[in-house]
Amino acid sequence: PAPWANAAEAPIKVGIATDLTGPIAYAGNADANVAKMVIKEINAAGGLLGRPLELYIEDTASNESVAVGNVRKLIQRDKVDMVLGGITSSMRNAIKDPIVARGKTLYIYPQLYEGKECTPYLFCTGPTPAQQCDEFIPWLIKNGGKKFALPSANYVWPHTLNVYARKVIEANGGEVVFEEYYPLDQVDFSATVNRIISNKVDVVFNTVIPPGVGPFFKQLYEAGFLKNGGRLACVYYDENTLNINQAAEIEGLASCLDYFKVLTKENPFDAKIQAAYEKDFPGNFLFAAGSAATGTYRGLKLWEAAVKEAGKIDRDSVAAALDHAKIAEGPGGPAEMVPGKRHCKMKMYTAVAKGGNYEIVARSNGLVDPKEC
Amino acid sequence: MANAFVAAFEILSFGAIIVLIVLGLGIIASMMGIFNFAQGEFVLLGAYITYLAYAKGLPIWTGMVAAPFVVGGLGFVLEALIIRRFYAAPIVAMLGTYALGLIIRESVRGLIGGFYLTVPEPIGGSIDIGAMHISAWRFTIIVITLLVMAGCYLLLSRTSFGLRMRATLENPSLARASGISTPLMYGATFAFGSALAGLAGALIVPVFSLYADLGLRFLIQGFVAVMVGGVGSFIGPVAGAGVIGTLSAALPWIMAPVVADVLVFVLAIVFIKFRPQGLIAGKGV
Amino acid sequence: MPEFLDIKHLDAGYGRSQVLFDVTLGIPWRGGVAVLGRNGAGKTTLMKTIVGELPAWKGEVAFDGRDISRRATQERVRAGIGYVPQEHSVFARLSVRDNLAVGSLANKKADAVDHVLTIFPKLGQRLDQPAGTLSGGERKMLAIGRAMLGDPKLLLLDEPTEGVWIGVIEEITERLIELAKSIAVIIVEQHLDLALRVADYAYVLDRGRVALQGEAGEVRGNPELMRYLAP
Amino acid sequence: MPKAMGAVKQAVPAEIGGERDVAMAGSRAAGAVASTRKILPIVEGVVLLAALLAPLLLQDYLTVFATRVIILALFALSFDLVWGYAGIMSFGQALFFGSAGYGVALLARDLDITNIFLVLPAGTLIGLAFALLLGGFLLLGRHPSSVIFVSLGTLTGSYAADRLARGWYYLGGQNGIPSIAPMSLGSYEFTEGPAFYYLVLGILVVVYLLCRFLVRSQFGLALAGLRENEQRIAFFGYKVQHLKAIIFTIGGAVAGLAGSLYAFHEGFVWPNMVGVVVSTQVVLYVLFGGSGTLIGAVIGAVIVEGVSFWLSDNYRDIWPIILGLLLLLVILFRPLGLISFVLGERERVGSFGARSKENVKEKRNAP
Amino acid sequence: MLLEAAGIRKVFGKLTALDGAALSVGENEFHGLIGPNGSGKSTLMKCIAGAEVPTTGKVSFVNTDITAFTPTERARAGMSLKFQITSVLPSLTLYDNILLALQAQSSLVDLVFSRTRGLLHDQVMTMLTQFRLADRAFEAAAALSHGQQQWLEIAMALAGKPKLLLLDEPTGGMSLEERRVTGELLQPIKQHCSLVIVEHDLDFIRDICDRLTVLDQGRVLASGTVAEIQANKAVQEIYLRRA
Ligand SMILES: Nc1ncnc2c1ncn2[C@@H]1O[C@H](COP(=O)(O)OP(=O)(O)OP(=O)(O)O)[C@@H](O)[C@H]1O
Ligand SMILES: Nc1ncnc2c1ncn2[C@@H]1O[C@H](COP(=O)(O)OP(=O)(O)OP(=O)(O)O)[C@@H](O)[C@H]1O
Ligand SMILES: [Mg+2]
Ligand SMILES: [Mg+2]
Repeated sequence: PAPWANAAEAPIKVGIATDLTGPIAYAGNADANVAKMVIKEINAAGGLLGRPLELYIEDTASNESVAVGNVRKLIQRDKVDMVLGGITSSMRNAIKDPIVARGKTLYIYPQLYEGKECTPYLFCTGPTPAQQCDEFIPWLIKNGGKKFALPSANYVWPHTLNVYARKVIEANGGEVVFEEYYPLDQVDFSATVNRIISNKVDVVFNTVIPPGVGPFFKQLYEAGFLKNGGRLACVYYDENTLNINQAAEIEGLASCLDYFKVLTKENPFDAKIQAAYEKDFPGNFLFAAGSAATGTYRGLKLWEAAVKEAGKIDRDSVAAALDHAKIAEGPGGPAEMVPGKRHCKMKMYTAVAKGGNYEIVARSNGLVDPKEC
Repeated sequence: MANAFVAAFEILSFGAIIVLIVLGLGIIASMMGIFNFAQGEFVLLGAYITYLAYAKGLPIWTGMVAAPFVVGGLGFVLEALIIRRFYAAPIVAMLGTYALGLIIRESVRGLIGGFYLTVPEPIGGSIDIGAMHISAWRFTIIVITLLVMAGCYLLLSRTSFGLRMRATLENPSLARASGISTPLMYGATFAFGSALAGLAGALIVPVFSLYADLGLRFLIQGFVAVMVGGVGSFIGPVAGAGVIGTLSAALPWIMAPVVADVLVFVLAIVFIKFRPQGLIAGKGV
Repeated sequence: MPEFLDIKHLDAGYGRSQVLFDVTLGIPWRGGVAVLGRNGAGKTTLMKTIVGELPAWKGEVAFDGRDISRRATQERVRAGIGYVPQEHSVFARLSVRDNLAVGSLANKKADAVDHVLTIFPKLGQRLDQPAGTLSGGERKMLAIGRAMLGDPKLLLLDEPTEGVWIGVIEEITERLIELAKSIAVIIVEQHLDLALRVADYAYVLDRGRVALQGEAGEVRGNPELMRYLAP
Repeated sequence: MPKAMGAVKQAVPAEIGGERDVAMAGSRAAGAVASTRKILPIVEGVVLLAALLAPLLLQDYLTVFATRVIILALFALSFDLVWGYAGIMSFGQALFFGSAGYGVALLARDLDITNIFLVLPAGTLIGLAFALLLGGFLLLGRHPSSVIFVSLGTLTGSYAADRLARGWYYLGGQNGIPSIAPMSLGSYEFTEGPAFYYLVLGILVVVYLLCRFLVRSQFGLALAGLRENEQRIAFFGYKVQHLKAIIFTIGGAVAGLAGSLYAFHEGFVWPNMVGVVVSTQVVLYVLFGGSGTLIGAVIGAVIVEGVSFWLSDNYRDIWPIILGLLLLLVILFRPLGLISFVLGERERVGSFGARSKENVKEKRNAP
Repeated sequence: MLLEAAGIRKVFGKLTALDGAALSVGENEFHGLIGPNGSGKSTLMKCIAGAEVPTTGKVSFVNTDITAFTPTERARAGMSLKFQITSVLPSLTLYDNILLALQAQSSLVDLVFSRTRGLLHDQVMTMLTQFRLADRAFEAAAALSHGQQQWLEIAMALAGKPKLLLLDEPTGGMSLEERRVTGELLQPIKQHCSLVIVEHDLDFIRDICDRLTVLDQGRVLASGTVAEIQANKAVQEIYLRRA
């Protein structure tokens, strides 16, 4: 063990609650891995406030009821100083109360999401609709066309995102041909595909999620959408989701996120963390933006900065410092919290799928504002 | 016109997929009186085996051919080890198969890392008729479904195997007293139902990609289809699956998909209420 | 010389409750044997034990010179034992035709089914009806017909004429008498006359034990008999 | 097992009940030996004692966990009543549990009503009303409904409700309703902890006793007849469908009570709560513990939840697989549930004349 | 007349099981229903008890038209049926089987508060003793042999104190001696109850019945007192037809 400066005091406890099992376990496990990596790194550098960090990981199992029980373990048994985690919005909703209100603990939510989460002591470190749409949609109009279709899974994220996206589309002279919602597990999209083809839609701005998205893109492809010059767009598409379809079926798909693995070619810091991650966790769980891995990294680093600034670990002091915390280096570039908003400014990249890999085709100038709260 | 044709094809193809998935479920439910909650996972296994063949660099169709045999074999073993104990208590059996399904599903999830993985179709691309594009693989699925249906029907109605099977499941002790080896028949029936699920999984994986909840997705739909069609015969569930499948593909053409989704179930349950014996009352095969 | 079916010191029962106590009986190659006794005496239990539906707790059951007490029911049946159970004796949801087809699974004779239909013409009119909807008597006829189709060497009949109309009983009796000339028949029957016309030999069970046995005529005349049959 | 889905084969009613049912029933009850030992009260006593002492022995966070388990036990009780006693397979019990949860969540969110004397009755009523509606539709009518129809009908109801909740914005859609205000009594707020625990335990005990009274009454005998062969007892003059609707509705009310407690205890409701996942879960509890004994349902809920809690702590990646294996083992080797380790079949089915049995003996011995 | 069934037709698919059958039974009358296998006896009984709905025809009981009544309503009006295939409640004890039949008409409140339990206890035990089943009162009904189950069923059918008792082959599987006992057990109910009984054993029928109805191929061949029937040419003919 490292010789801790303040060894007399107990370790600082970090809680991670994420989906280690269940349908999105690949994302949750990646997040847990990132947390392990970051904590190891911080400890190796002497810990925080001279105290070691201790990591407590609990499973949310994509089951809100299990999740609440396990989060209570973190809060009530382990008495962690901060909880980071939750991937889906419904999970965030389920666990935020036990953490923030009943548990009087700080909560960091790392995933890209629909925005509008303005609960005190709850900090979001993933991209918001503004960050994902403001520059992306004009690019789509220029590189795809004006006629948009918004096929969506029927839950809060697509609904809220679409409201924002539609505004941006219309403000930029585009047109939404239709906006339609499907049950989350719908796997047959013949009616939708037909509507897209017969309306000569240029851009499919997709918020259908797995398992539906695979068959949907496939049906679109088979109906000749790509052949006729159509463009797919999907703002949660990262390296994990590339494998859902064969490369040809999603050729030219555009996505807008805070990080893509190709950035490692140009950005030494990204190359460093990507390499460190792959060395520690060579398995299948990728360090990717769509599964909140980058948000987790960013969140933990911002929190580290805040604790350092506050010099103590109680909730109010850390929250006050986290309110304006900054990091100079993170996945995709620097990041900083917007004071008073509990959301995070970051750089955004637009990438296009080519032959099963991404190519960066556009990037933001500097940090993009989340425009929340 | 062209549009209507494409629509009809797409609806039909989804109907065929549901039929394919329900076939095995229906046979086990009708013949053995057990609603097999692990059926979805048998479908998943079929898909997984196909994926394995692909991942190992073998031609995909080898995986598709192997799937029904491997899953059928597994079904046979599971029947002998586990299901056999439950015939007197079908509800407990349901729970048993539920647990079994859970184990298989979570194991596969572990094996594939919880991802969604693509498997290419052996016959890819589309058949183009003028401006219309029809997926070649979906067309293949329709054809295979028809063949399998006909095959099953003949097997059950024309062979003494079918007769033994029906006799066993109807009254096991009397079947034994008629010289039929009931353990073998139970095993064979369950294996047959599982094999069909395996085949279904193998055929649909290129369409839906491989993921751990692939089979689960269709389970409740399958049960409802069996009910609508009528338990107790081979034809019933098949007809029910056809209806449910086409309905759930057709309704989104004329109304909001979210409404269509719930409506299918509501319609189904109201239908069953007023025609409890199902579309086809349990007669004959 | 061992009997065709040789039962020695047989104990059997359900779960923990013993029903048969030390039953010993022998069935010859040919001819009828009647098993009599009041309600609950253990007649059905005996039949079930012979055919293997219930395990023998103790004792031995030898058929055709081989010990079969560990064999599965279907093997015993294939070895040549036919059985008409007292209850649930038809496949209720299968058609009459299919019921007969099950009976003749192992039978090579092409006209066997026709033969049964001439014995029970009533069944011929009901071929496509699910057997569960047959009337009580028709069901019995079907059960007997089905068992006969198996071409057994030993036929066990548990109350074959219960619910059968007297007109048909006569017919059945004659067939059984005829049958007993070529194979072994064990009959459990409440119509004493019928039973003793078919059987050359009779056993009377009382509370799971053999209380009385002997040539048919002898048993008939035994003053004890009525006591064992009264409730 | 109570009469299960043997009725699948009901296409041909070979007189009442179908031949096959009877055949099965025969083998089922075979070997039932009249055992007069009275284990059940002992088990009940032990469980109650353990429950009373739990908060004193457990760490705080475990008390909170235990509270939740007790609420789920209450929920399990509702299912056991319907399935274990009346043989009605309600595969959609979560519908009543969850809709009550949603109901009280809306009361709290939109009307600021959190008073315990308002919300708990309201939740109970919601559960009752939904059960009455669904039960009325599924159970009443010209044709007696088959076990399969009822099980799939309830399953579908629950599935559709789940879908509806996910799609309906007012209910929070997929995200559910978070941050429900705590239940209150005057100015006192029931937040999670020992007070909430004892409140819930008290409610469980009361409901348990009421159920116990009910199932041991002559009404309980009618229920037993129902689950054995409902067509048969119709010929005695029982209004079979009414009986079923009544017990189904009572079950719904209990589930509703549990659901409203759950909503306040967890502080949020979400679509799963009305859906198939939770519906299946409650079936698991009851079969695991042993259906047809009220205490079995309670034990099942405690053990399934407890074991999952422990497993997810210790075998983080593979706990669902282990849980599945455990379930399978129990179902394989104890198809009548864990309770059958201590309880004989005869005592489980019980005898409604048992009390009089002593009388018989006395009379015999008297002169 | 207590029971009047007239013009009962019952068609199953192509088969006409009953073709205008009729049956009338007076107060305190024991009525035998006989006929060859498949002549429609059980079907007629079921139509009367409500287990089958006649295609056409009318059933009236105590001067009310009950054609549209459910089995429950018929039972409540005072009818009780023993099926040809025994159907006792297998995992309940004999005691509970009988109690269940006895308490069927108690009100819901009585049931919930078990108000009739004490009252009915003696009746249960009396019935069990009468049918020689008392020593097995607390065993599961499944453990009875076939003949014993027949008795239990008769006891259950009798338990509800019906005005009309319908017995479909109650003595199947009973020995001569046992039949006699059954007959004796039935005699005393004549004071308060009418009986329709289906039997193939003519001696038994002759001994206990006042009147007989003979069915053949779904039609009434003859109906009258035992003596009349015995003298009837047509009846003699069908009994000779196959014998
Ligand atoms: N499933 C069972 N479990 C326990 N005991 C049983 C079971 N079946 C029968 N018995 C008991 O075994 C004894 C013999 O029954 P069995 O059926 O062999 O009688 P039986 O001679 O065939 O009578 P019957 O003439 O009434 O058919 C009876 O006392 C009966 O109660
Ligand atoms: N559900 C049904 N479907 C078709 N046919 C039926 C049905 N029920 C009865 N039958 C037929 O109707 C006829 C009359 O049957 P029923 O049971 O009334 O005869 P029964 O007089 O009671 O004869 P048994 O003395 O043999 O019991 C029989 O030929 C039978 O096959
Ligand atoms: Mg017998
Ligand atoms: Mg009859």
